[in-house]
Amino acid sequence: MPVMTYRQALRETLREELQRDPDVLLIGEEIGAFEGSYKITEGLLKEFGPRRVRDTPIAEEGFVGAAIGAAMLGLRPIVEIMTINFSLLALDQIVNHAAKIYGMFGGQTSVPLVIRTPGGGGQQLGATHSQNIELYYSFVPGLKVLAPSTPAEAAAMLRAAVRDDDPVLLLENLGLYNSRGQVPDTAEVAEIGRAAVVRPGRDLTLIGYSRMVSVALQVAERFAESGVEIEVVDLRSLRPLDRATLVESVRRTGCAVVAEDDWLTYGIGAEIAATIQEGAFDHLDAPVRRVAMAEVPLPYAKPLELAALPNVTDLATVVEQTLRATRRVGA
Amino acid sequence: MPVMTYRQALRETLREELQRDPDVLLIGEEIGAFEGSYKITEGLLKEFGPRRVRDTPIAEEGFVGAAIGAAMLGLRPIVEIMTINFSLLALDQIVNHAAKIYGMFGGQTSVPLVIRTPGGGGQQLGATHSQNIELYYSFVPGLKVLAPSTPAEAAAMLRAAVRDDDPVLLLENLGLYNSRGQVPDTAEVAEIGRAAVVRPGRDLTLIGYSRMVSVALQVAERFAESGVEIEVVDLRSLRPLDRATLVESVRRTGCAVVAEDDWLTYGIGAEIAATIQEGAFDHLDAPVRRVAMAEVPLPYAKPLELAALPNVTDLATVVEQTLRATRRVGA
Amino acid sequence: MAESPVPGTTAEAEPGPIPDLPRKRRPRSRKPKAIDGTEPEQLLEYLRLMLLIRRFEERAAQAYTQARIGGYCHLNLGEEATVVGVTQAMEPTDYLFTNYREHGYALGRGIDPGRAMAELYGRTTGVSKGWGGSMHMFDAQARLMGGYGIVGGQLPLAVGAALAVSYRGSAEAVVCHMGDGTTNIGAFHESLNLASLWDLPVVFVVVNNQLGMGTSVEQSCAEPELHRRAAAYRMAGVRVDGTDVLAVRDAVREALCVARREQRPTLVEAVSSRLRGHSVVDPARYRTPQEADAAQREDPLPRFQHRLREAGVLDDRTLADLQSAVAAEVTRAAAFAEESPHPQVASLFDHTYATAVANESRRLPADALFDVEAPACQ
Amino acid sequence: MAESPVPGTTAEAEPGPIPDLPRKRRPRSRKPKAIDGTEPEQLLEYLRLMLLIRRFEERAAQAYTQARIGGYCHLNLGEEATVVGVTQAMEPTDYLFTNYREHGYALGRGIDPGRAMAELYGRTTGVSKGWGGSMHMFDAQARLMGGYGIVGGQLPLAVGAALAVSYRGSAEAVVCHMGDGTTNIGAFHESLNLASLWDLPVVFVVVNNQLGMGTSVEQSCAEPELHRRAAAYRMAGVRVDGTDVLAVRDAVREALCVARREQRPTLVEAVSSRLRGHSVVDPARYRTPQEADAAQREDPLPRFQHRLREAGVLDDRTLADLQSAVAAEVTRAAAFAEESPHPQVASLFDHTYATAVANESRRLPADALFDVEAPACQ
Ligand SMILES: Cc1ncc(C[n+]2csc(CCOP(=O)(O)OP(=O)(O)O)c2C)c(N)n1
Ligand SMILES: Cc1ncc(C[n+]2csc(CCOP(=O)(O)OP(=O)(O)O)c2C)c(N)n1
Ligand SMILES: [Mg+2]
Ligand SMILES: [Mg+2]
Repeated sequence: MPVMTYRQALRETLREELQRDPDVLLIGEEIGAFEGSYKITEGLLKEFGPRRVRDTPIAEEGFVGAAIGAAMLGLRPIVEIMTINFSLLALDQIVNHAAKIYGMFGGQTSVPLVIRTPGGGGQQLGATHSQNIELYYSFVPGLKVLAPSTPAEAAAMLRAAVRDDDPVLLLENLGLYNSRGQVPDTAEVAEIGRAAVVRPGRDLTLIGYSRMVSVALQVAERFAESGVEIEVVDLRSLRPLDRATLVESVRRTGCAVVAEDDWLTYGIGAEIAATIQEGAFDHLDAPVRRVAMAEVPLPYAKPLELAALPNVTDLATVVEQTLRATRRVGA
Repeated sequence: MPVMTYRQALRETLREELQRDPDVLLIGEEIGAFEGSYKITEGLLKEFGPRRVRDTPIAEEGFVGAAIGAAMLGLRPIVEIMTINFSLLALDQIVNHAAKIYGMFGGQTSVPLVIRTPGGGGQQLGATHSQNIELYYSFVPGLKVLAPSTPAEAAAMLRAAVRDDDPVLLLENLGLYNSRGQVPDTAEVAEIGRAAVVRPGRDLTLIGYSRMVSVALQVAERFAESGVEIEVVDLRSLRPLDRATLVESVRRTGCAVVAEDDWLTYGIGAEIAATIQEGAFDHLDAPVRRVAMAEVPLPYAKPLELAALPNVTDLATVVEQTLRATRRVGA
Repeated sequence: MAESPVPGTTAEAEPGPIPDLPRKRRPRSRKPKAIDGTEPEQLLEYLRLMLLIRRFEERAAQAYTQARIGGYCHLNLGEEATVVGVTQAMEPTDYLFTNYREHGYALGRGIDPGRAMAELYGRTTGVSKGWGGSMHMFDAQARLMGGYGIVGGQLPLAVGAALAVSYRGSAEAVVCHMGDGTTNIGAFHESLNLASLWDLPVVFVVVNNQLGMGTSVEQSCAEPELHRRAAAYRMAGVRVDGTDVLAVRDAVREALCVARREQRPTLVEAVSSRLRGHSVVDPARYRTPQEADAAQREDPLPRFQHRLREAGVLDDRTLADLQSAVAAEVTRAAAFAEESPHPQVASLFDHTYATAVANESRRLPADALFDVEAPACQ
Repeated sequence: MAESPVPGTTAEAEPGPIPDLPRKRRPRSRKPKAIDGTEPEQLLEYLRLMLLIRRFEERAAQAYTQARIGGYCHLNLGEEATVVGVTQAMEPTDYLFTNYREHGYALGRGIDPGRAMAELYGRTTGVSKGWGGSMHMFDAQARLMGGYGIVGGQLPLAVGAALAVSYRGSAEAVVCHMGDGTTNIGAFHESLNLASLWDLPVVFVVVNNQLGMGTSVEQSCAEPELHRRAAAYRMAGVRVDGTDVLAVRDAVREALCVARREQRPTLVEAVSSRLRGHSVVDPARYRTPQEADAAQREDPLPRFQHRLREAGVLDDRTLADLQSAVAAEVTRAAAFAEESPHPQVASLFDHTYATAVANESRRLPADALFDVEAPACQ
């Protein structure tokens, strides 16, 4: 069980997939000579050459669309979009083409495509470079959206994505690239469409995905010191969404808090809360609360950015308030 | 109080705004010689000439961006995007530019821009031309999103949008263009950020926007025959979202159903349900249910399209089930 | 394949003689001649295809007016020579990406008119099983890689298909059809740049019918000689008379040769005229009667018939035979469509994903997230 | 303004003499001469601005390394001649749109270096009040219409600004700066087409520093002579030596003239070299030592100094004075930035909307939708 970073887990898995399947190729801006804006593809051009690791011009719509077209002919491209913010330029190709081609043509051709792209704020990159817009993909039937929270998940989900015959968006996170964790050397393939209880507990269900899972685990840790047992659920798959796991947990704990890095109104957490109130209505002892980014174009200045982004303290506060609302901790 | 169609209400208001303010101009594909793909701009090129009514090449990103730039210099462009599906090609300009420019530059320049665009399915236009993706705009701080459900609202909201200094998306609907209604000749200006109770009732709150408001009203009518009084709330403004009006209604009725034309998972209704369970938790007698489009790339064939889109019967069924869950009608 | 030698010399600038259908029967003695090396049988086959497309489209317009066809319906009327020239230049193994104006291309690729018509009718026997409709025909076997309704959307896809061909080193090539208005959208630029940069075997065919919907090419393209836009990518660009089936075929064939042999893309601009409105519902009021007349004069069908008669390839009898054959074929196609089954509602969730995974949504609008009566989610 | 007469004749193809900084003091007798009609004072002012930008950027790099600056930080090192040439060709009433590599443009537009540096530090005294950072400087008064971080995003905006100018019939013009890699994105194509089609007073300036991040212009542009891309829009395109401040100024001035007089856009390509990595954190390992050396040889500062010395405009003393003046200015700027206040958290919701409306969200991450303790929403 080697310990490695999220970045390394992605890189090693890319390497393995390139070795395993000659139809796999990497496409993206600056993934070759520059070795990736976030160095995920370091060394891969050298190892596999420009046929398999293809640098592109700055043309998100063009190269994402080209990857879709190549996938229609049976290649299995893995595209890197430098950050999810730039994916807006390719959205038409992803939503109106990749997601539609299988259905619109009556199931005659699939699109075995992987799009890897990081979200994340907190790096003082300003309003246009700090968005968390996985919602735009999670909303769309025909796409699958995975959000790994650990190096092991990153590897297993990337593997699953490459082997799946549908377009899969793999949501990475700038704030996780340097995070470390054990990665089994058994080449696990994740199951798409499944959430996971990553820490069991009986007092409250704390739900997150991607970076917020680690924040949630910290909060759970903190509450454990005072004997409160928080169950942490990692959504893992934003589409399909595993409602059963969520609801089953809340039926046991009786209350839930959602942690998300995107904006609150219409964010991912809205669906989670809506799902829980429908599926665990009779079991809920308090409303489902959401902790999310303040609804502003994210400012550059550090104090403002810090105030706008959800952190451990915010989450702990809302967990505390929710527990109090259930009357399980004293008011 | 003249009676006119939604289309006429929009056209008359465009004409009035062009007359009222020399800084207003119309920009879009085929709005001039062709008089608009849906004939909203019929006659306006003839009346105002090509300086005020500007046909564009097929270049959504380019002409929407140009409208943003012109707005930065103080013009008040009203852009037509032929259908909301094509707006994906302009999304970067709308989300990363129009919505960010005011904040990102510290409030130095505003973007007084209106984008008019219809959503809507049900016309057998197939998977790429039948989407309801107002979510993509409603999610974004810095934008305002209005969804008129009647000719009178269309006129009043368009007026409000033109006079507002921020980028406003006016969501029209293919299925409403021919709908008729009274439009006051007093040039009402809608209040942005307010929902409205469009039919009062005490038994259940039925929430919709755009086309679904008329579906909701039909359902309310139907239940009224058997003495069930349904309150219908028209969201009107998807961003900002008027939570208070929603929650106040549900606190009175004790239950709610949301009707939406978009996909269910992560759709607009998710936020409505999430809001209600948080704001009316102690008043809810049944879970908030949502009636929405089936989560598929919308097929062309009529029977499939009909099955996928929510209709009066679907909504009535869910209202019935919800009432039953509250034990207000017999099981 | 180089740039057209005399830029600016265009089909529409030099209209050919207006071909009246000859009333008198020509002397039967003349021996049928090949034209530019194309044998009579081949020429008649081109004519047959053009007539078939004409008839098919007229029938589609009629069915649309009768509400047998829904959605939008865009016809190839006036573009038959281009459609046939393009499709007949291709090898069966080549791939074709088109836009929403693609019925003719489907027929040109040899797809049964019944299956094409059934798609318009939204039946399970349609090329796309009724899921696509008029704008979205696809046939894996015919390598018709789809009609696409988003203007420009097919271009990056075609580039990707060519990338796959190049990646595998196979001898196929890709043809990507688009309209004149499409050359103004970003995807055009990004795609042509990629194709040239990566030396891909793809031919971009621009059908310049001189109109977007109602906007003229001069009102939308700062460089209305569209073949010249290829130069921005160091790509060859040629302009041909889109009403001349042989000219189109030759230009596309040559470009396909270059694609296969040199792995270089080409832009072929075929200039023609749209005989009717943008789609069936469009009365085209933005056109002056003069413009509409001019378009009629560009009709490729009488032109080609005239040419074949001149060459002794066609006489009244042959023409009548061809016409009644295609009429019968289209009637059969419509009957087939009419009799074919509608898709079952139970199939609604069949084509969301190719690989089934856990927790896919298969919910109809009134379905609850969880079982309503007995809430249990496991 | 026409296409450059001999296409292919480019600045980098004919590198000028490698200017060693002269060690020996020149005889002081020579009378300072104007160069190409530009007076000595003006020439020295250009040099001062170039030195100021150089020094400012070096200081920014240092502050970034010390974590006083966050986010990304892209410098104009090596592009000073272009920056000064572009900005000094403009009238104060002209509008400038740039990308994220815009510190120099801010200084060139006369913005106080203290306010520019304060923006990098994220302080309220910054040009964008600390909301924009390095990539997003804006100053309404200087008509610096913004640095933009999305590649190509500024182009449609600049077209729109030019549309507003044209709509009003005023005498202003718009300059839109971008990098070489930016010419491959769809927005470039759509914008240039619109600008030409609509006869707008805008000058597109492409700073061809021959690299995107690590990708060369040849690897990303199928037509790497970028000025030629203008032809696809019947727009004039010129290429100039971007290390020659006078050549850049003259080309942009001429283009601005055409914009104002003829209401026609122009594409100006200025070829130069990036002295360091793409941004401060980039060690530029993808460059061979030879390439890095070549870039250093293209450094516009020694070149211009050499030229001014040759013309008798500059001597060691003057240079030393200029250098210490700009050093002092930059030191002052950094001190000003350092001492300026951080924005208050209370201001977080100040700039979401220009027109206040009901129900705007002003919620911090831990805030409930409704009052938690006493749920009442009215
Ligand atoms: C991105 C996008 N914008 C707008 C439309 C609406 N639209 C459909 S066809 C068309 C005109 C296309 O003109 P052209 O490319 O010349 O093709 P033609 O229809 O003449 O064959 C337009 C504007 C669309 N389908 N997609
Ligand atoms: C749409 C988009 N794609 C990718 C990026 C990431 N990116 C930032 S700068 C850059 C290179 C730009 O190169 P060029 O246009 O030559 O400008 P330069 O940085 O050389 O001045 C890239 C790819 C981005 N900011 N926006
Ligand atoms: Mg056309
Ligand atoms: Mg560059």
